[in-house]
Amino acid sequence: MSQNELLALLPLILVVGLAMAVVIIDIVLPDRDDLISAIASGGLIVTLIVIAVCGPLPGGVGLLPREGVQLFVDSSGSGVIVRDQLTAFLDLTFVVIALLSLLFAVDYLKPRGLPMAEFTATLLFAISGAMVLGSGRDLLILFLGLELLVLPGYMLAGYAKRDGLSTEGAIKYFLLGSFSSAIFLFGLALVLGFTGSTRVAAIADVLAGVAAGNAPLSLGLAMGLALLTTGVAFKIAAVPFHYWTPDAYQGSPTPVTGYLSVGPKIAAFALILRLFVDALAPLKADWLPFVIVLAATTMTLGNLVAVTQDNIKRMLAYSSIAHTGYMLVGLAAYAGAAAGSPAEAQGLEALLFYGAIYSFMNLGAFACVAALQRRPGVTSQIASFAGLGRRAPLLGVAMTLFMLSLTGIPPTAGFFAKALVIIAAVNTGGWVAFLAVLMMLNAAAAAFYYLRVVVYMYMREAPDGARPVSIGNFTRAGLIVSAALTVVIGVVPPVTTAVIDMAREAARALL
Amino acid sequence: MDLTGLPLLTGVIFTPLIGALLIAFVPREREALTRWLALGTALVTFAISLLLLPGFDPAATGFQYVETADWIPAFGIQYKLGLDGISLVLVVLTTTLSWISILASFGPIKSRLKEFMISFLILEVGMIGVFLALDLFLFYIFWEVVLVPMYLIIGIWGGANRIYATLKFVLYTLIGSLLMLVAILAAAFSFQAATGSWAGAFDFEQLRGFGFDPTLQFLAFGAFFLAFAIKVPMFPFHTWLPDAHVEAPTAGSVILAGVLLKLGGYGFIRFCLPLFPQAAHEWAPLIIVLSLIAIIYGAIVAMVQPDLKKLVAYSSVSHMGFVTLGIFIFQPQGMQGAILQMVNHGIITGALFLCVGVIYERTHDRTIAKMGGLAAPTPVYAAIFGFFMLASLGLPGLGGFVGEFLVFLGTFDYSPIAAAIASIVVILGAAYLMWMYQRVVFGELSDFLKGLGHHLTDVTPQELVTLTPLIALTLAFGVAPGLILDLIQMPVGEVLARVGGPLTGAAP
Amino acid sequence: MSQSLDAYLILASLLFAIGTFGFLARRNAIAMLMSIELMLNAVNLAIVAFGAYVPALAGHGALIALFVMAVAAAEATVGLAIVIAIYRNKRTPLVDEYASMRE
Amino acid sequence: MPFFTEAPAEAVATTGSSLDQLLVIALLALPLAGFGLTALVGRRLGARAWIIAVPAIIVVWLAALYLIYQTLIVGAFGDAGMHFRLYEWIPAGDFHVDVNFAVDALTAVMLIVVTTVGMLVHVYSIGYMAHDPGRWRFFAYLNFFMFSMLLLVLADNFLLLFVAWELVGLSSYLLIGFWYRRRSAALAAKKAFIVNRVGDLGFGLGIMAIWTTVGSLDFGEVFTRLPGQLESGAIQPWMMIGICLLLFAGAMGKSAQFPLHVWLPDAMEGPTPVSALIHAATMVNAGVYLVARANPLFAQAPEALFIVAAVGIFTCILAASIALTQKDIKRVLAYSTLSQLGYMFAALGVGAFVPAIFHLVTHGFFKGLLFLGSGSVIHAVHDEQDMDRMGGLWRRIGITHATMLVGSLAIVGIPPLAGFFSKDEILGESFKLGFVWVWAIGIVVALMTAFYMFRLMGKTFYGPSNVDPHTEPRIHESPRSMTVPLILLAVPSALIGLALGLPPENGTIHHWLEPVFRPLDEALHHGAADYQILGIDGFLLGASVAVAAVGMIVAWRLFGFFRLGPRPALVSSVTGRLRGPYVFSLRKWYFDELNDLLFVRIGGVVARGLWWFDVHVIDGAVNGVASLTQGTGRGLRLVQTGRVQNYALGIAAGLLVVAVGYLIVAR
Amino acid sequence: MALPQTIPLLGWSWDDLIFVVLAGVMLGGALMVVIGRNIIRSGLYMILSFAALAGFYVLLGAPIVAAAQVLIYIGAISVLILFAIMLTQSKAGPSNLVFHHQAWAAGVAAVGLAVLLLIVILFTDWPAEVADGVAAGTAAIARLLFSDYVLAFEIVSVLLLAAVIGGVFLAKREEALDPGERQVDEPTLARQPPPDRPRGVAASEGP
Repeated sequence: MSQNELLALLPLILVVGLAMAVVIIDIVLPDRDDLISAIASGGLIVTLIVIAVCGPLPGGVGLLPREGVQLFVDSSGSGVIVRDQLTAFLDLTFVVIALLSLLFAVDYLKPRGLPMAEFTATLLFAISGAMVLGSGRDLLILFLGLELLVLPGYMLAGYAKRDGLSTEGAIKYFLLGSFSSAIFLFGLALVLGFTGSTRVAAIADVLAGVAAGNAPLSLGLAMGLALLTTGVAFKIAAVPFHYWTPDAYQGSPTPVTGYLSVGPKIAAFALILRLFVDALAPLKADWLPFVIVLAATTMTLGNLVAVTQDNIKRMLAYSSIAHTGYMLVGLAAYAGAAAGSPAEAQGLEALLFYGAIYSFMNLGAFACVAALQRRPGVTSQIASFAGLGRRAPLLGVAMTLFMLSLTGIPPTAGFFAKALVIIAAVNTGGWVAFLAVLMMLNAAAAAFYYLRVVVYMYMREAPDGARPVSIGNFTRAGLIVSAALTVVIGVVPPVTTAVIDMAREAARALL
Repeated sequence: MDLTGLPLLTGVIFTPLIGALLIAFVPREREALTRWLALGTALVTFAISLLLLPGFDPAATGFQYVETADWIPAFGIQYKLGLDGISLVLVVLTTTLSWISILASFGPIKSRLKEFMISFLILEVGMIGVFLALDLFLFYIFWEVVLVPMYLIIGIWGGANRIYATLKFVLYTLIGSLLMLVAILAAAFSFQAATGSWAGAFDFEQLRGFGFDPTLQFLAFGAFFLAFAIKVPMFPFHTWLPDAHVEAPTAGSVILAGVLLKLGGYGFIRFCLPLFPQAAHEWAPLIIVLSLIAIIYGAIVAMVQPDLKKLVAYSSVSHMGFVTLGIFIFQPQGMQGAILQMVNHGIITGALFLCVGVIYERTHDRTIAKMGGLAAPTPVYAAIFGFFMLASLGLPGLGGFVGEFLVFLGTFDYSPIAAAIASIVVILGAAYLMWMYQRVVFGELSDFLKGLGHHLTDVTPQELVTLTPLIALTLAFGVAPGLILDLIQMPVGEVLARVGGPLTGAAP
Repeated sequence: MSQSLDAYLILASLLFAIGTFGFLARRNAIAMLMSIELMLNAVNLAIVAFGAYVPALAGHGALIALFVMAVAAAEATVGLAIVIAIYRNKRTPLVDEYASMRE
Repeated sequence: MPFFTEAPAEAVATTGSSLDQLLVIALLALPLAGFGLTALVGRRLGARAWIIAVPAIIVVWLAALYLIYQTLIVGAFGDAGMHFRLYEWIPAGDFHVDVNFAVDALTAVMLIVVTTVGMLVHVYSIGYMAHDPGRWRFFAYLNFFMFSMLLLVLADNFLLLFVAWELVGLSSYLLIGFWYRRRSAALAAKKAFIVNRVGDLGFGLGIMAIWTTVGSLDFGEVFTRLPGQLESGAIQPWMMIGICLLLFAGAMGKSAQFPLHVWLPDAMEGPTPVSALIHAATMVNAGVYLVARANPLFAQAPEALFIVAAVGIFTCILAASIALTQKDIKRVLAYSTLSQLGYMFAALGVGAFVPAIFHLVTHGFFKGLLFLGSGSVIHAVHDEQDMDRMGGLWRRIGITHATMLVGSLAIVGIPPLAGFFSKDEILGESFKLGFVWVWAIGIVVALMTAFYMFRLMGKTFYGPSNVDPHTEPRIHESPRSMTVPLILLAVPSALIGLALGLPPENGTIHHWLEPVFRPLDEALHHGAADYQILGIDGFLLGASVAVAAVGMIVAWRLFGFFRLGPRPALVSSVTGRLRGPYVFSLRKWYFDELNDLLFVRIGGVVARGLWWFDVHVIDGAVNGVASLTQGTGRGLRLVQTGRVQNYALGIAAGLLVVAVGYLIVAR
Repeated sequence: MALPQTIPLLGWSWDDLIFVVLAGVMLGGALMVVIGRNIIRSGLYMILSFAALAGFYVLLGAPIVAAAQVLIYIGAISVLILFAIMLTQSKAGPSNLVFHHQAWAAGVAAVGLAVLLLIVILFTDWPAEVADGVAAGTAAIARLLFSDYVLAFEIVSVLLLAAVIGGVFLAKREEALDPGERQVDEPTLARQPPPDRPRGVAASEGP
C-alpha cells in the first residue's frame, strides 16, 4: 500500500479506530462518560485536521494530489474507493456532524442515565458508513456503506430503550429502512446484472454506450433505476417515501434526532452523488423527471404539514423533508443541464453547499431543543419555548439565528445555500426554473412555522413556574460553533467564498 | 474638509451597526445609557448622511461616492455602493426619521429596551443599505435585513394582536422578496450567459445597459413588481399594512410609514424601470389602474375607520398610490412628483403617527369615537396635529401639495381622465382627515377624556423635539420643493431615458 | 429451464414479491422481519444467478451474495434487538399497536 | 433698481421700482408675521391680543393705498402692471413655477376692497371679540386670511393663485370653526372646506390642462401664447371650453355658486366679522376675480361664458327666493350674498366684465357694512340671531340702524347709492347684449332683494320688540371700535358708485379696467352702443328702480317701517296661502337634505361596503390562502397514521408508481 | 445405476426436475412464512425455504454460497429469529388477526410488483451466456475476497461489530424507566378538538 493510499484511508481508519477505542475504553474503564466524550471529541477534531492535511482541497491544499487517489483500480479506471475533493468535502461535513452531535448529546444523555460509550461508538460507526458512501466507487462498497450508515442509525433512534416513543420510532425506522434497503439492493442487483460490473466507472462506460445508442431503455435497467430511486428516496426522506421521518424523529432522543436529520440525509445524498451522478449519469435524462417530481412534492408536502405541527421535533422533521426537496432542486439542476455545461457543476455545487450548511444549522436547531430538554420532563411542544428569549438569552438568540437561517433570510448561511440552489436551477432553466419559483413560495410558507418559534420565544410570556434553563458546557460549545458557522459563512465574504469554492471543486471532481 | 477619500457610504450604513454592538454590551439595567447610546448613534448616522450633501454634485450623471469591493467573485457579486439624488434624498429621510423615532420611543418602550434599540439600529442599517446598494445581490440582502428587526419590533413591542400582524407582515413581504430573488438571479444568469462571464452579473450599472430578453423581462418585472408592490403597498396587496400599523409601537409605525413603504417605490424607480424597460411599458397600464384604485379606495375606506392608526394606514395606501401612479406614467413631472411625494409622505405620515402616539401615551386608546375636544386641554398638540392633518390632505404651501400636484400634472399629460379620477382624492382626503380631526380635536371634551383628568397633558418638550423638525421640513418642502427637486432632476431624467419616454397607448 | 438466467430471475422476483406481501400484510414485527429476510434472499438468488450467467461477474456474484448474507445477519441482529426492546415497553409484538406518534 | 431681478430669460420681464416690490412683499409679509407672532405669543397678550395684528393690517392698508395710487391714478406701471419674481418655486424639468407677483389694475381694484374692508373688520373685531378668551387665535387667523387673500390677488401665475386659493379656504375653515366646541361650527367649517375642495378639484385640473396645452402657467405668458396656438390649431376650441369650465368650477366653489353654494349659509357659524370680511366682501369674490383674471381664456370660449351666465343667474334667483323666508339675520345676508354673487357671474357670463367687477367692489362695501351691522345687532341683543326675537331696535342702537339702512338701500339699488350703479350696469348690459332672459330674471331678483332686505330691516329694527325680556334692559349700542368702522363703511357704500360709476358704462372704473379686459372686448366685439339715458338705458334704469321700490313698499307694508307697525296676520295669511313655495323656500330647496342623503348616507354606505370588501374579500383572500395552506397541511398530515403497515404500503405504492413511470417514461 | 438422461414422460432433464422441486419448496415455504397463522411455524417454514435456496446455489455452481446459506441463515439467523419469537410471545397468544386490515391491498401491491418484475425480466436482453462448468471455485473467490474485496470485507466486519454492540445494548434488560422521565409529548394520541383558532395566517397559534 502506497503512502498516498494510506493517507486516503486514514480519516476513515481514524473514525473507525476511534469507535473501537471508545468501546475498549468503556470495557476497561466503565462509566467514564466524560472521558469518553472528551476522547471522542478530541479524536474527531484530530480527524478534521487530518482530513484538512490530507486533502485534497481547493487550491492544492492537502498532501494528496488534486485529482485524488483511488484504491484497487481495475481496468475500467475505477477503484473501489476514492479520495478526491468531493470525498474531502463530504468527510469534513460528516465529521463536523459527528462532532456536533456528540457535543449536543452529552448533556442530554447524562441526566437520563443513558451511557455515553455505546452512543459514541455507534455514532462513529454510522459516520464511518457515511464516509464510505462519500468515497465508494463500487456498488458493493456503496451498499455496505449504506448499511453501515443506517444500522447504527436504527440503534440510535431506539437509544432511549426504556422509552416507548424511542423504541417505537426505532422499529418504524428499522422495518421501513430494511424494506427500502431490500428494494435498493434489488435495484443494485439489476444494474449489476445489466452492466456486468460493480465498478462505478465501468458501469458508467456501459451506460454511456446505452445512452449513445439512443435506443429505448432496456426494461431491466429501467426497473433497476426505479428500485434504486425508491430506495434512495427513502433514505433522504423524499415524499412519498418519507413516512418514517416524523415518527422516528419525534421518538428519538433529541440529539439523535438532530443527527438523524442531517447525517443519514447528507450521507444518502453522497450516495446519490456516487451512484446517480457518478455511475448513472449517462441516464440522467431518464431519472430527471422523477427528481423534479420528487423535489416538488417533497418540499411542498414537507412545508404544508410542518405548518400545522405543534410538536417542534415533528415540525423540524417535516421541515427537514422540505429541505430534502430543496436539495433535490440542486440535483435536478444538475440533471437538467446539458452534459458538460457549467450549469451541471453548479447544480452539484449548490447541492453540496446546501447540504453542508443545512447540516450544522439544523443540528443547531435540534441542539436548542435538546438543551431545553436537558431537564427531563420538558415536552417538545413548541409552547415550551414560550418566553425562552428571557429565560435563556443565548439559547434564544441561537435558536432565532437557526430559524432565520433555515428560513433563508440573509445574511445567514442558509440564505446563501438557497441562493446557490436557485442560481443553479434558474441557470438550468425549463422545469427546473419552475422548481426554483416553487421553492421560493415554499420558503415563504416555511417562514411561518420557523418564525412561530421566534414568536414563542420572544413574543409570549413563559408560563408560570417555568423552570430556568441551564445549558451544559458541551452543548454551549456546540451551539457556539454551529451558530458561528451560520453567521460567519453568511457575513464574512472570504469564508463564504472559501466554502463555495470547496463545494465547487468537490462538484467538479465528480464530473 | 475633504471627504472624498472616505468611505462615507459604508460609514453611513454601518454606523448604526456599531451602535447596536455597543448597546449589546451595555448591562440590561442601565437603561438611560442604552437610550442615549442609541440616540447618539442615530444622530451620528444622521450627521454622516448630511456630510454627503456638500460633496454631492446634482448636475452630475451616474452615481457618486461609489465604493466597490469584490464579495463573491465566483458569481461576480460585489459590495458596491453608490448614490444619486434619489438615494441621497431617501437616505437623509431615513436617518432623520430614525433618530426621531428613537427619541420618540424613549417613553413608550418600557420592556426589553436594549433589544428594541438594537433591533431599531439594525433596521436602520438595512434601510440605508437598500437605498445605497448598487449590486442586486447586496440590495436583496439589505432588503431582507430590514425584515427581521421590523418583525421583532412589531411582534415584541406591539399591541394585542401583534403576532398575527407581524407574521402577516413578514410572510407577505417574504413571498414577494423571495420571488424577486429568483428574478435577480435569473437576470444575472441571463447576463452571464450572454457575456460568458459572471463579472458584473449583479452589477446594477452593467445590467441596466443590458437588453434582457422580452420574456425574461416580463417575468422578472412581474417578480420585482410583486415584491415592491407588496412593500408599497399597492392595492390589492395592502391588507398587511393596517394590521401592522395598528399593532406596531409608535416608533415602528413611524419608520414603517416613513421609510419602509418607500423601499417599494425606490425599488420601482431604481431597478424595475431601468432593468426591464420594455416590460415596464407592458405592465404600466395595469399598474396605473391599480394605483388609481388604491388612491380612491384607500381614501374611501379610510373614511370609516374607527381607529386612528388604521385611518392613517389607509391614507398611506391612498398616498402611496400617487407614488406608483407618478412613477408609471414615465413622465418627468410625474416621477419627480412621486419621489417628492415619497419624501413628504414619509415626513407627514411619520409625524401623524407620532401625533397618534402622543394621544395613545396618555389615553392608551386610539378609538376615534372615544375622543373629542382635545383642542381645549391640549392646544399645542391640537395645532401640531392639525398642521400635519392639513399637510396630509395636500394643502398648498406644505410638503404634501407639490408632490401630489406634480403627479397629477404628469398624469394629466398622459390621460386627463386618469388625472381626474385620481384627483377626486383631493375631496376624499379632505373629507376623512377633517372628519377625523373634527371628531378628535373639536367639540366638547369627551367623557372618556374627562375621566383622565390631569393625565391629559399637552405635548412634552421631548415630544416637541421629535415633532418640530418634521414641521420645519414639511414647511420647507412646501415652500421650497426645489431643495429636493434639484437633486432628483438628473437621476429621474436618466431613468426616463432608459425607460424610453412617456407611456404611450390608448388613454383619453 | 434450469440453464436459463430468466428462470432464476423469475424465481427471485416471485420470492421478492412474496416477501413484499408478507412485509405489507403481517402485523407481527418478527414476521415482517422474516419477510425482509425473504426479500434479501430473493435478491441474493438473483445476484448469484447473475454471477453464474454473466461472464464479467463470474465469481463476483457469489462473493457479493456472501456479503449480503453478512449484512442480513447484522440487520437481523439489530432488528431483533429493537423488537425485544419495544416488546419490553409495549408488551406486544404487533406493530399496528405501535401508533403513539402520528400525523 | 429692482431687488429681484434674477429671473430666467423666459420669465416675465421684471418691472416696478424696488420700493414697489418691497411694498408688495410687505403686503404679504406683514400679515404673515402678524399671524406668526400672534400665534406664538398671542395667548400671553390677553385682552390686547390685537396689538400686533391690527396695526399690521393698518400698515398693509396704507401700503396698498400707495400701490393703488401708483397703479390706478399715476399709472406708473403702464397697462401691463408691475411684475416681479421672488424665487423659483417648483423646478421640475420643463415644468417650473415661480413665486412671482403682479400688480395691475384688476389687482389694484381688488386691493381697494380687500385692504379697506379687511382693515375695518380688524378694527371692528377689537370690540366684537373683546370678551372671547380665544381672541388671540381669532386675530392670528384673521391675519392669516389677509395674507392668503392678498397672495390671491397678487399672484402672477395660476399655481400660486391656486395656493392662495386653498389657503383662503383654510383660513375660512379655521374661522368658521373658530368656536370649535360648538359641533355645528365644526361641521360647518368642515363642510365649507370640503365643498370648496370640490371646486378646487376643477380648478386644479384646469391648471393642469392649461399647462399641458399652453405649456406655461404664468398669466402673461399664457395670455400671450394663447392666440397663436389657437390659430395654429395646437389648441382646439373644445379644449378652451373645457379649460374655462374647469376654472369656473373653481370659481363656483369659492364664490358659492349653485350647486356648490351649500357651504356659505352654514359658514355663518363663524364670528360675524368673519362673515363680513370673508363670506361677503373678499373671499367669496375670489371666483369672480378668477374669471375676470382669466378673461382672455373665456374670451375664446363663449359657450363657457353662456354656462357662467346661466349658473350665475340661477344662483341669483335661487338664493333670493330662499332669503325671502329665513329667520336668522345672518342667513338672510348670506343668501343675499349668494344672490349678489349670482349677479356678478351673470354679468361675467354675458360679457359685462367691468360691471361685474364694479358690483364686486360696491357689494364688498355694502355687504361688509350689512354684516358688521348685523354683528352689532347681535352684539346688542346678546348673541341672538333670530329676527323673530328682535324688533324695535332702531331707537336703541341708532348708529347701527342708520348705517344698516344705508347698506340696505345700497343693495336694493336705490340711486344714488353704490348698488344702484353697479346693478344697473349689470342688468342693462345683459339686456343690451342680448341676454334678455338674464335681465328678466335679474329684475325679478331685484324685486325680491328689495323685499327681503326690508323684511330684515322691519323685523329687526321696527315694530314691537320681541327681545328676550331678560336681555331687553341690557341692549346697548356697540363700542366705538365697532361703530366707527360701520360709519367708515357706510361712506363708500353710499358714495363709491358715484365716484367710480359716473358716467354709466364709461366711469372711472371702466377706464381703470379697460386694459385688463381688452382681450375680451376684442374677442367679443361689443361695447359699440353708447349709453343713452333717455333711450333703452333709461327704460331699464327706470324698471329696476321701480321694482326695487315695489319690493321695499311691500316689505314695509308687511313688516313695518319706523313707527309703522308690522302686520303679522297678513304675513301668516300670505304664507298660508302659498304654503308650498313658502316651505320650499324656508327649507332652502332641501339642498341640505339632498347632500345629506347623497354624501353622508349613500356615501357612508359605499364606504362601509368597501371596508367590508377590504376586510372580508381582499384580506379574506389573503387569510384564505393562509387557511388553505394550513387546511391542506392538516389534511396531508392525516396520511401519517402512525402505523408502519400503512407507511409500508405507501412506499410500495410509490415504488409501483415510480416503476411504471420509469417503464413508460424512460426512453 | 445410471439414470436416464431425461425424466420419462416429462422430457425434463434431471436438473430441471431438481429445479422445479426446489422452486416449489422454496416458494411454498416462503408463502407459508407469510400466510401462516402460527408464527413459530412461519419460522420453521422459513428455514425450509432457505434450505431450498441453498440447493439453487449449488445448481448455480456456487457451493460456497450454499454452505454459507446453511451456516448463516439456517444456523444463525433463523435460530435467532426463533428465539426472538419465543421471547416476544405474550400471554394473549398470537392475535386473531394475522394480517393487517390492508392485506388485500398488500396482495394487490405484491402481485403488481411481481407482474412488473416478470415483464421486465422477460423483455430484457441480459448480457448473459450459458455458464459452462463451475464458474467460480472457492479458490477464485478467496483470491477475489482478499484482493478487490478486502476493503468490503473490512467494512462488513465493522458493520458486524457495530451491530453486535448495538444489539447487545438494546437487548440488554434494564429496569423500567421512571414514568417521569419519559418523553411527555403525547397529545397526538388523544386528539383534542382544535382550540379556538383565530382566523387567518396566525391560525395555528396554539395556546
